[in-house]
Amino acid sequence: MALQPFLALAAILFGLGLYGALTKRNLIIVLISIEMMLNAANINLVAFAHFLPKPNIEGQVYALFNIAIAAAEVAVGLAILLSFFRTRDTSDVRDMNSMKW
Amino acid sequence: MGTTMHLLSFSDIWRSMGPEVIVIGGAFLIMLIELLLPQNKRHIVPWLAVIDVIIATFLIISRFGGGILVYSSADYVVDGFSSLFKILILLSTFFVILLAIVEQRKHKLPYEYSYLLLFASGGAMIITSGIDLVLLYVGLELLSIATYILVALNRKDGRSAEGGLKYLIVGSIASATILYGLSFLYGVAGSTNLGQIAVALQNAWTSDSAILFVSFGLILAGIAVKISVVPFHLWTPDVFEGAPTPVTAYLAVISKAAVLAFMLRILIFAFGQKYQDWWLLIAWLSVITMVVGNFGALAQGNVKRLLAYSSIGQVGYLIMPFAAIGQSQNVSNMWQALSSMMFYLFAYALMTIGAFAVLSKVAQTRGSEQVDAFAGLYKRNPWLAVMMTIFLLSLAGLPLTGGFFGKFMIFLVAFNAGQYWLGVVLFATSAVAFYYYFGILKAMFVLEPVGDEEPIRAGGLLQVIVGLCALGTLYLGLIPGPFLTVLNNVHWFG
Amino acid sequence: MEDVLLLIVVIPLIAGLFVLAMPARSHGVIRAIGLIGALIPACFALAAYLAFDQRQINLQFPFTTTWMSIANAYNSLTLHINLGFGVDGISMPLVMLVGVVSTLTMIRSFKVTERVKSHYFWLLFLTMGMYGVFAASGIFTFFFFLESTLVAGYLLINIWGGEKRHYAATKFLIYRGLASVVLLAGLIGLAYVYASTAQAASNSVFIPNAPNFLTFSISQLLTEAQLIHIPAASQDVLFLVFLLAVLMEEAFVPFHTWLPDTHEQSDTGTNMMIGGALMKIGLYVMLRFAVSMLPLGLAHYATWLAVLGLVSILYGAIVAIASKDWRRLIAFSSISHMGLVLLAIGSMQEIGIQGAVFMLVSSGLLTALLFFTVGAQADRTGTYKIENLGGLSKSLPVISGVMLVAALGSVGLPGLSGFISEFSLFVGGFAAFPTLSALASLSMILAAFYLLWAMQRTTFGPANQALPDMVDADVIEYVPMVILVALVVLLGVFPGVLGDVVHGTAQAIAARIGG
Amino acid sequence: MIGLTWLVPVLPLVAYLVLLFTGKRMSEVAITTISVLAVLIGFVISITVVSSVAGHGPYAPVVYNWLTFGPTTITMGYQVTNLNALMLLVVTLVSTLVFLFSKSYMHGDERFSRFYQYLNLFVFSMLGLVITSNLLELYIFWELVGVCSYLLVGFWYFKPEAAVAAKKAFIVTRVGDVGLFIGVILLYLGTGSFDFTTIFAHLHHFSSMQSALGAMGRDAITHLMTVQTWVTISALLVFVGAVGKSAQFPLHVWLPDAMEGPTPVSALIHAATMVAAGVYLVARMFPLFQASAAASETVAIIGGVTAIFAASIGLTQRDIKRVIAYSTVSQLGYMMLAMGVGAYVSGMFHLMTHAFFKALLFLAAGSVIHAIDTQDLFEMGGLRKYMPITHATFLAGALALSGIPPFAGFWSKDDILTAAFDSGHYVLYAFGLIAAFFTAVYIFRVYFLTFSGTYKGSKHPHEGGIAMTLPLIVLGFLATFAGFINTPFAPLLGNFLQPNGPVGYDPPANWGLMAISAITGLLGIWVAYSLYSGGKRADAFAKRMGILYQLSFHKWYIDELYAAIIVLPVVTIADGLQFVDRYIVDGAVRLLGEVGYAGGVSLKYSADGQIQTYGLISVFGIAIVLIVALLIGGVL
Amino acid sequence: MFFGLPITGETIAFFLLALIIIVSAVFMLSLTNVMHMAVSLVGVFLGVAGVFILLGADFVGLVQIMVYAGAITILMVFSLMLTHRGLGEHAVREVGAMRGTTTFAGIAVLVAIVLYAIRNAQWPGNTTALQPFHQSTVTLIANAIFQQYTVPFELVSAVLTVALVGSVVIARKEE
Repeated sequence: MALQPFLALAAILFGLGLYGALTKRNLIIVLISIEMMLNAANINLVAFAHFLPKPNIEGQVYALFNIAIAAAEVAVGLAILLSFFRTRDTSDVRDMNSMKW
Repeated sequence: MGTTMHLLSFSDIWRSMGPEVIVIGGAFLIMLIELLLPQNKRHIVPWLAVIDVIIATFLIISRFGGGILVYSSADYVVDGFSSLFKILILLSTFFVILLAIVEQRKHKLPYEYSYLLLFASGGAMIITSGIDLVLLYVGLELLSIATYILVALNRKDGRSAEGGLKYLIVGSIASATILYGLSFLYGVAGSTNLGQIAVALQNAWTSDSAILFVSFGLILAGIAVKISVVPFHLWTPDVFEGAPTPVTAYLAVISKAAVLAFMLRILIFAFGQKYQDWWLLIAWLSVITMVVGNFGALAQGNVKRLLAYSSIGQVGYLIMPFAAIGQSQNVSNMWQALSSMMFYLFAYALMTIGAFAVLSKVAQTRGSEQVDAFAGLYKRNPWLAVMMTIFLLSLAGLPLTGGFFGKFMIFLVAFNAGQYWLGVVLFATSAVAFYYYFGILKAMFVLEPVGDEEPIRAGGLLQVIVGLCALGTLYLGLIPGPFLTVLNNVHWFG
Repeated sequence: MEDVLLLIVVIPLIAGLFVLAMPARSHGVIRAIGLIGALIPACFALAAYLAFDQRQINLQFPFTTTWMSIANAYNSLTLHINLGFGVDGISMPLVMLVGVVSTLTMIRSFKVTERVKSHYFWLLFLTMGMYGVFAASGIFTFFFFLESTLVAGYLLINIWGGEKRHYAATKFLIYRGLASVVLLAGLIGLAYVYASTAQAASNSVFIPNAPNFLTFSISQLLTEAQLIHIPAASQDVLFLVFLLAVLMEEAFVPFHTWLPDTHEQSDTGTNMMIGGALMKIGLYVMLRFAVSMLPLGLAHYATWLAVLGLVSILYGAIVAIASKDWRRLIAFSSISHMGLVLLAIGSMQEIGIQGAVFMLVSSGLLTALLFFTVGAQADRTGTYKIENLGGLSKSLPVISGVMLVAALGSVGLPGLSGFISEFSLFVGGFAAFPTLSALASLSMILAAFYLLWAMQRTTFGPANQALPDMVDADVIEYVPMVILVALVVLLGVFPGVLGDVVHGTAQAIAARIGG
Repeated sequence: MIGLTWLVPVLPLVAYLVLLFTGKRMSEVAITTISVLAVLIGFVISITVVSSVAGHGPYAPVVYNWLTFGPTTITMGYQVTNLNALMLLVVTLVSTLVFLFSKSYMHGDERFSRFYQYLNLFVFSMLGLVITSNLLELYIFWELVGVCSYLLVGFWYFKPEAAVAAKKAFIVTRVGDVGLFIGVILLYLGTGSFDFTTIFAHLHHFSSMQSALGAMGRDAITHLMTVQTWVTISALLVFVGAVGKSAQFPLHVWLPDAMEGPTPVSALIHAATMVAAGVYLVARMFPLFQASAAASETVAIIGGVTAIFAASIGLTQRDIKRVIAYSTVSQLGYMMLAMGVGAYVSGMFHLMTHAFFKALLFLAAGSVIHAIDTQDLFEMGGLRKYMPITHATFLAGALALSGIPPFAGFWSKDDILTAAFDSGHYVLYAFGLIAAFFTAVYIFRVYFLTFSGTYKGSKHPHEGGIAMTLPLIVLGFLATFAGFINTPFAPLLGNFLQPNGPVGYDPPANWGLMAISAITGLLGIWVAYSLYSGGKRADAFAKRMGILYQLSFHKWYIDELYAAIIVLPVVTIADGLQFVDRYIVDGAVRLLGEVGYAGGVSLKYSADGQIQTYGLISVFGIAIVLIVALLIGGVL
Repeated sequence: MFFGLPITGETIAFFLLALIIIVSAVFMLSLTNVMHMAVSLVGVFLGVAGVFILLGADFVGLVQIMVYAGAITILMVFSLMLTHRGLGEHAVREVGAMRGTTTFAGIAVLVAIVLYAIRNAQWPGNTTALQPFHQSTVTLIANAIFQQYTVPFELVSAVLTVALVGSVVIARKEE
């Protein structure tokens, strides 16, 4: 098994996540898509941890930290979303347009 | 690594990250106090935060100039620049909390902002000293997450939540991008320690240059989003408009300062080997940022959005030294570039916070953030008008102010690096900026007040904030000597 | 005597702060402080003028103190920035001019009744700025004062101006702002190029004050300009930069459109300050930096300078004919006159340079006088439109008479200061560009045409029935008129009082540019 | 007394200053006394100066340093030469008389003192012009007299015609002045000096001018120039100045209009002194013109053409002052003709006699106008019996002008004609002769229309007071007898003006030519008599002349021509350029501003509030950054 | 050989997991029914966990399953339900084709560049061992966290606290 397939997978996942974040209309799905991007980065880190000439655990630890932070981020995101939903009664990205120009 | 690992002693922790401990630990403590205090006593909470900031600041200042301390086991370094960044961060936090106290008297922000600000600043301080990817990233996220919340903190204003959400989405994507870029860095170097990465990269450039360039690009792009470099800037005005004014000031100053420190560490330290190749890329980013920022502000009627665009323009100035470093002939140029950026950052912090402080007062009494709200301010409150004039002139880069001298130094950097055109663009765009800064000036001095002519009564605290900021702005413009001496003597690890 | 320049610059500022401390309603006190704040520096300036050593060509009355030091500014050398003042034969007359114009403006502004406090503050601030610009002996000091004039000018136009004052003020701001930016680029570029040349040459040439090769001191740069020659290519580029800045700053065609608008919208005091002193900065920059320090650049672009000058001369003169507003007419007239200076500078002759200073001073005085009288009549008639006036000699004999003196002075009548200025400039011009100068001399006819035609329609002829009853000049108005007329006549009859001061420096510059 | 020469111009200046500060409160008598005394003392000094000079020859200049001017120093000062002394005498004499005359003429005018101020200032300037020692100083006074002329022509500024005429006088002479201005500069550049003596000395050593010419090498024109052409050009430019001031064709148009000024002004400035300054200038610069045959020839031709051209217009004008004004132009043409053909003494001689008889004619006309308040010839008539003194003196002046022996004009004019003929300028001689004929016709036309026949006006005419008649009498005397100072039998003036041997061309007496010119004058008088003394014949004659009459009456349409080819285009161009300035130059500026602002607006609206749009743009940004990064790295 | 890789158990496992991840991700992005989205989301997260385990990071994989596939997914679904009237209905209006294509193109360029760079890099040779570490990853991770990464670890607690407090402050109802 080689490193590249994992990196390629991560790249594709990153792209998909980005695509979701930029096209999905539901704010929650947008947040999930961002999580996918983070997952892609984690795949990278873990894969590197595995395939480095001197395998080291740092990548895995890094990934763990990321998971924790991502969870926090999601929590905050959902909280703000709820607050937003409460005032606007919508969770459509496109309705976040009261401030422009 | 791993074999020579040893635990940090508490004294090491105190010596290396004492201020951070005070700030973050203080935040925890204040959080607890806030929970325990009865509702009617909670107004002292922000003052506790202020005290905390002051203590931390004094600690840094007392240790200032102590040379470079490197804690390899903690991947932590205390050098002159990180200390200056921390002073800047704490100073700005100090003003922002005070401004929030003023603002709160009208808006009833939840008191949680005080320790959220401390957490954010703690994260920012970590960024300035960390030399480990994990540490840097966690610090960055602490800062980011805290600011997402802060932006959305004003629950009575729907725009606040919207701004918070926008900031969160953009910020998370940027974080993910940075992280993705960092992961490649780790993959190539095999370590998360910047020092080791720098060493490893020296050999890796020949074999893995493509992936390193990609990594560099991704990190740069992510950073660019966070400090709103064009074309990654579009979120800025919206979020600035939505956020409570103190938080806007915080975003404009501290977030950007911390991310600039991040940029300094990662891009110059880790990628330093090839940095000379990048300067043109950064130069162009700087140029379009200056141009777009300043032209974008031309047509703005909302002062907050105007200041947002203006801050975009200022970022263009701030990253210009990065470009100039790439062309530096010798190491002295790099010192010059760093000190000029540092100088401008201080000036920028003071004038921006000051301007937002005045704006918050004006917007409060007038119920509008439009330029028209400033009409006749000189008649309604000459003090505020004069102070605002100082900030605006400084932002516009007129002499006697820190803004001018900072730009001037950046200008010298560009010239010294032989990049005259960069310097010319810098001042040419600031000449364009005259139009909108002087538009506010005109409103204040020339136009008659619209509606009521009642004098605006600024509270003592606001006057203190504004006065101190103005004093600092003038000090940096009139007597920059002492601060320049400090800058000349600081050293940077890397 | 060493600190006299510092005092000259600082006193208006102090007076301005005093004004700010006064209650807004005590107009009398404010006016008195304003007048004193302008008069004392003017007296100092006069003292300096009288004490000026004509044989010495270095900057005199030097005052220098290190303001700040920037490490590693040039390679690893430290740049010392000074707060410095000093004058030579070019700047001394201009400092004196600022003294005269500012004092008289203060008197004229007794007429201002709206927002008196701010008005005096900004006038004093502008006065400080203009003193500083002309007296500065350091690039940084110079630039700092230059920008301060920008703010003061902007607000003076914007608050006390006419109907379209916002537009005019913005135009003023953007044009002069851009000009100062370009200028700054030129100034710093100059310093850097001199630094690198000085460093390269320091092995073979003794350079005083080495090894601080990067210097912002004007006197040091002037010294170096005599010792070393920066490469011709750099000179050309820098000269172009300065030229661009000067074209905008001094409102040369085609960058001139802000000046008529500015003058048309400003009130009389502001016009006196702008037309009388502020509008001399651009050409002062030209003489001080571009000409003195970039001789090869000047030589390379001399013909262009002359052509640009000619264009401004003729364009300004012709458009002035069609001007319907007195203030626009004066603005175009001054564009035309300044074009002549450019032409003469292009000639690279000593006489041309001497004439340039003469013209700056003379045109300052005459423009101030013209604006004053035009303003005085407009105070009474309520209009600046030439077509609405007529026969003012009947009701306003004194003002009309002085107006005529000013107009004739602008036309270049001998016995008034304009003549010797024009004459020197033309001698310089003809020495190098006979054809262009011959074309330029058409402006003498055109100037007579537009000014006297305007006079004919304003003060001559039957009185316009629509005009209100008017009272001639009052005591306060006599003072500026008498002083300005006296000075104009003095310079016209005894040009030596100015020429002796200018001569040595002009000679030194001419020696540098090989004229 | 020669040491006091400087007082001559200074006294009127003092008088001017005194009147300037105290004139408003003074009585008319006091004002007149001061003024007349100022010039009268000057006159007395002048007499002594003339006598000194006659014995001593020219004195060295007395100069003071005025201004360090490049490598040289400009000096100011005065110099007494024979020519200057003569001019001093003429100017002070005429001034004294005109000052005296003005007392009555301007009596009651509310700006009486202002009038005398201006006059004094003028006399100062004129005398300064006369005795100056260098060319620049001459130019300075040259302009000053122009300004005084402007002020005095526009003295009655509330009359629109006066206002226009004053401006026109200034601007038209300004055209000439600019020529002189450039001429002065060219001479300075060539010789390095403004002093007459130095300049003239250099004209004989071209080498220094050659090097100056070399220094001007940057201009294409100078490549084509030799020193000779330079001298010629300088001389021509100086002459252009003279053309403007002396109202020579084609710059003559201002002088007739200048008659809008008070009549004493016309007499002093626009007949006797200032307009003669052009001639004086040519005389003063005579060596320069001698150095260039082409320039001299031009002077002669212009002079000759002007003489006949102006005379032809004078034939038909209805305004008494205008007729005399055209006569002045014509006579100045004679003087120029003299200078052009080299007849230095003749020109100056005619200048002097002309000053007397033309001042006389103007003052007499002024006396008439003062008496009957009209200037229209056809409203006068029969004044002989009301105003005997005026009539007699006018007749003397008219005879002098017509060149009837032995009146002053005969001798001087005949000298000129002789010189023209002798020097081979036959065409110009013919011009001069025809002009002489015209002269006699128009002046006697005036004479007959004014003094003969019956009075047509309503106001009762009478002589003015002694202040008016005394000057007339003195001038009448001079007009009659002044010619005898330079008759072929006793060329006193010629000797006086040429103490160091002959200057220019002094023709021998030619009895035949004298007879011809005398006969021509008489013929002219006869024609005038037959046409105008008896009523209707003039009209019939005018009809018969048809187009010629129209041309003459409309002054050959020169004013209209100028209006059409100079004034109108200039004003049109100015309007056009004003439009260009406002809408194209400034329009471009505003457009640029608008474009910038529009850029701001478009940037403003690019932030559409949609976070995903921002993200998309950022994605492209990232892609670009990556591509650039890879390109920089040389990977792509 | 499969894409230049020797066909081994690992390879097969990898491609299966990759297939699951990508297909789930695509489904999640293209489906409109919220419940289906949730299911595919779990697919993605589980797939990623599988990859982690395949890479010898069993602990990380476990955490991934618990945090992502468990906690976060549930949080998401709850939020979806909170912000929607019913579960079955169509979530929201979807993006326009134009915007979708542009976005896709931009991202495609991005990903293509990254893939190109990945392909061109000289990565270290194959590691045959499934588990390259000689100790349990948990031990290693624990050591790392408590020695090398103490500071970040402490900081994460701050991050979580901030998130907790912040979420509460923002999401609680107005008092």
